[in-house]
Amino acid sequence: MSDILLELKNLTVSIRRDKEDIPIVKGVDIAIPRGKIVGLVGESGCGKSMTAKSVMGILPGAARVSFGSILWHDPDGTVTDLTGLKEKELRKMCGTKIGMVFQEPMTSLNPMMRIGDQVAEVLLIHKLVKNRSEARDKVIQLLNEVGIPEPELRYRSYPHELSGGMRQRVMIAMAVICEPKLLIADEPTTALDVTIEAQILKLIRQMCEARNMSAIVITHNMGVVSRLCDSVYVMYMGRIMERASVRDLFSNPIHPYTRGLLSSIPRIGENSEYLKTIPGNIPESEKETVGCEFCLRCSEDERRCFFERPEETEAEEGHFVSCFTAGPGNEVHHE
Amino acid sequence: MSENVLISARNVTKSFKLPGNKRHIAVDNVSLEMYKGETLALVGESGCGKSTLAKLLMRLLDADSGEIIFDGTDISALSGRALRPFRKRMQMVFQDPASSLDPRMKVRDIIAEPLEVWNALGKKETDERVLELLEMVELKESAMYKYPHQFSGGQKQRIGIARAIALNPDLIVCDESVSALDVSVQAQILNLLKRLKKDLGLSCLFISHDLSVVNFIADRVCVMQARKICEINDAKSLYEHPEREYTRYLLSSIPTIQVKNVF
Amino acid sequence: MKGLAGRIIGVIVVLIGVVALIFVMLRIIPGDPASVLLNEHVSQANIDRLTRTMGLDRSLPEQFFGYLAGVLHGDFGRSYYIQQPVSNLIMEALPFTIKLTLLSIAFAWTFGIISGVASAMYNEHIIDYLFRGAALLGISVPVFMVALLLQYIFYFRLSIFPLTYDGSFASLILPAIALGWNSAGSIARLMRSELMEELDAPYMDTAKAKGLSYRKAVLVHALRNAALPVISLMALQLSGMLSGAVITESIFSIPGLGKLALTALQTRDMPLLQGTVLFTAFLIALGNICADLINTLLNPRLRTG
Amino acid sequence: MKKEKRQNAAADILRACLKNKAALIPGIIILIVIALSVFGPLLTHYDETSQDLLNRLMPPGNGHIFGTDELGRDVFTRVLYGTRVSLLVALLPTALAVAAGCAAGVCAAEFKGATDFIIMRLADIMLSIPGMLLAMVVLYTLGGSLTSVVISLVLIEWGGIAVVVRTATLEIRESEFVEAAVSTGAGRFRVMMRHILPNLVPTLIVLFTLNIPSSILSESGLSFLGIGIQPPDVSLGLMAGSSRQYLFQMPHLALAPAGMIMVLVLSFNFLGDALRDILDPGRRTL
Repeated sequence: MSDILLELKNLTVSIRRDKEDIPIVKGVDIAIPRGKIVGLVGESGCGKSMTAKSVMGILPGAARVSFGSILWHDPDGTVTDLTGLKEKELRKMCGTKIGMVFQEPMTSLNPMMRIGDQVAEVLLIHKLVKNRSEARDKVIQLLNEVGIPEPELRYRSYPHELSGGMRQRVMIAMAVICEPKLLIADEPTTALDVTIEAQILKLIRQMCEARNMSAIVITHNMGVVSRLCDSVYVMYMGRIMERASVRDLFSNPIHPYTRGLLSSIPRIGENSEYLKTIPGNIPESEKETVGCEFCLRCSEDERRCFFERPEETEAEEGHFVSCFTAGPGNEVHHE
Repeated sequence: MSENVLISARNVTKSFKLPGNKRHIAVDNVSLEMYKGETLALVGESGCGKSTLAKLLMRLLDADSGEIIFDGTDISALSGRALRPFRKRMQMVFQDPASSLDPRMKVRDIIAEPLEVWNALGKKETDERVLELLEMVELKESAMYKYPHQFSGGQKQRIGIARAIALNPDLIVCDESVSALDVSVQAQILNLLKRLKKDLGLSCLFISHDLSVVNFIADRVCVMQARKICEINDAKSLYEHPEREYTRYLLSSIPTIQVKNVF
Repeated sequence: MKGLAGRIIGVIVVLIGVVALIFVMLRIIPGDPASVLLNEHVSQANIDRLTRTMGLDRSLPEQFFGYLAGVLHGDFGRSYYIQQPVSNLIMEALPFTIKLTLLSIAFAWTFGIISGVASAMYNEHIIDYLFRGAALLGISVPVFMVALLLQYIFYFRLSIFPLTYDGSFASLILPAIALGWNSAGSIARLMRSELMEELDAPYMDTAKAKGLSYRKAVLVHALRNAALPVISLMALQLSGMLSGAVITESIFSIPGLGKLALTALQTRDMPLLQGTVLFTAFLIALGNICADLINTLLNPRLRTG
Repeated sequence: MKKEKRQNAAADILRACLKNKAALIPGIIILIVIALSVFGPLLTHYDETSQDLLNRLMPPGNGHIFGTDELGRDVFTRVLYGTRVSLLVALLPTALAVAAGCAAGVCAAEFKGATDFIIMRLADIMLSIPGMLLAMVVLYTLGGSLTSVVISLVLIEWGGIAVVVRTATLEIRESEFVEAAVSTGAGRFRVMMRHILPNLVPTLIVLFTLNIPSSILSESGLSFLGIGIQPPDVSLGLMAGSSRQYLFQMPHLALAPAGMIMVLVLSFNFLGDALRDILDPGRRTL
């Protein structure tokens, strides 16, 4: 039994606009080990959400996986490519083996349905229960487990009657009720207040540990990654810039983008006059670049970045960086 | 001390009408003083009343009771014409850079609007002033004749800032002005605000839910909880020795990067 | 249900407004009604007598409140031309209009909803284009053209249905289709656009992530949310239908309210026209209250909020 | 400055329309129909009212493209003239109704309170009477004529427009950019002229285009029943109505004018849809 659960290989997602395919995820390789939580961080428009959605087969209308594969490793050694599955088989997979939690818990729940019914629906679709009342019992038990007080009463509530945190707990219950092996959380705490965020992060961690469940957490918040994840992938304009364990990444960030990003975050207990920033804006140009995606905003003075794309190299053990400055011959330097 | 106070609120209460004759109290009997030249941050979770309090201070909303005193004048009872001179001295930077700029106006007209409202300058001088403002917020001259939707979020927020400082106000209120932005852009805007504040001698009321951002920009911090002020103190003391249980809880909830970093 | 009471009071206020408006509009006519009604060779004494019996010698406000009081008791006055109480005439005509409208509502809802849902589900597919084209055609064709075409094809060419109304159910089918045609088009268009909007809603991603197939996700989740505005539209369309009924009833000789109003206009029968218009306004108010009620029952946010 | 800005906005919209096939094609059809009806007299050597009782009810052909009607008048010529009336009825009352509805809606949203209440109840009253029947009340009082048809159409339509404009105005007033303008000290008048009205323009254009079809349909319905426009004036609806009795012998007599109405209405509906997509600020990508 391999210890990898899900593997994205050279995944490319493009959006069709004006009869042209514009890649938004560009050949991404991600491996999710069993029982681990993997973070995928980046700023808006970097393609992190699209990566997650492509796993579930819920890419928006004009977008599609144009290249690469999404490999699911079953414990018995069989490997399935999710991109090659028929819609029906993929749907069976979703919910039972993969669960997903979305960013906006208000709109992600159907406003016209009782929350209990929405959670129970998952069981009924996949015929994991004999009848409604058995589903109901299971749901109430789980609602209790995710920390919803008075679950019998709350079963009959509509989404708008719950607070944001409670709704996100319902979403989590819905995602894990079939005991999936993988949880995909797309910005699970972005819409929540800090105190609620802390509770939800704790809950996700607990759920993963209790069920030996893996998770991909998509976020723009480095703090969330640091609290929740085991390893992390940093994404910029559709490409993975750097990947490492959380501890390695934060103690020794190597890629200029990662370093710029980390120094842009104001921190408590550290009072500098000004923040060190990444110059410029995230480019909106949809033209495929020849060189490194980050070259225009990069602080390193390397000419060849403009003409050549750096390969991923292992800068330290288990710490991979796509940057010429991080090559084996180059000294890793911090200013 | 009191001549140092720029704006203060005394026992201000504001409630909103809900359907079915109920009332929702948004700000409950709050008193607050803000000094000249300082950056005061209002922090709290959503629904704690921080935005409402800021709008009450700016008289964009009318308080149910209590007084708002701006530079020694009680402005809470003033209306219409009498209030206008004070409007000129307080300006606002909004949360959503996209919706706070009129989509059908060009950047030049957006930034020039406060100048035109006050008939401050002729057309040529207005253009010159707009250029000067664009330079201050680090935008190119070519931005003048574009529409807001042609800019990225960070650039739109720069336009909003240029509009706010156009009249050389005494006070600018930033209502969650950086929370909709990406980290790398947020840092640029924070730096810009800090620099402008220093260069122009502004006072700044900074509303945010993000305690790390507040720590970077604020001199004093006022924590609000459930429509009331929970704790108000110098930034340094508040972060190092929070007095109230709630403040401690809030601080401990921030998902900080826990590995000691090396820059 | 407090909101409903408020609504009903609002509707009553509006209905009184309707009475006042119609009352005034019908009386700013040049010349007095009595002499318009009788022809020119009648003596002044006869005109005066008629004026008195019709209550036209009283002041306008007096007449209005007298009329309003009558309306509240179900008395809409007497028809000049047919010499019967207006309320009787309306009650005789009402069943025909109700039958016609209900049948065409059934037609419009069925076709409108099915084609709207189909064209949203198969967006940009050939099915979508076909249904969208049909819907646009539906709202662009004059009612009388549909009616005449139907008569030409199904009576003259195919002899399947009778030409005009003869009391049988079969003879109501053509008029119902002619009348429902427009509504079917607008229901389909609204259904499509509402459903399209719901298809992009985040909860649809949730539904698919749960493992629901696309078709089921649309039918179970999106349709529920798209239904509310469509139901509101259906109530609004009652007004359009009663408008169309004037034409349809005239073409197919159905003795309903529309035909009654037309006769009233053609015979310059003021009390009859006034009564019919008021009564249709009342029907529409009733329809609106029903739609509100259904919306309140279906929408959990209104139910608890 | 102001003028230049407005021109540019108009040019932007026009450019977007030219690029958009869904707007361009119906636009061209409407222009052709307008040209046909304006230059109609040049295309035919018949008169719209001159009767030729020897050549009654002629089938199409023989110099009569659509044949002749029951009084021997050339149907093609009459359709061209009838289209003039339809276009007039399409544009004039709709423009008046949009103007009235816009004024009422903006006033209701701006002054709130009693003004709002009265205007909205008036609109409710209008909306709760079926259009056809409201028109019949007007026609009872004023008699059938072009003027009374125009008046009744304005009465039918303004209420619905006022409701939409009021909602749109309230939405714009709530927006942050208006709040921003108020906080810089801009007065009510300036906010109205510089922010609210310019942002209402797209709504008004769409309302205008989408109300044209209902105007045409209402007029044709009234005239069809013989209570709208009266002979000797020509109207497409009137033509269809008066040739109804020949439906089975000469279907084209009724269907030619009805078809013209359909073409017009369809084009305006298409154009309205396309304009709504182009102007919808949410999806606006100029």
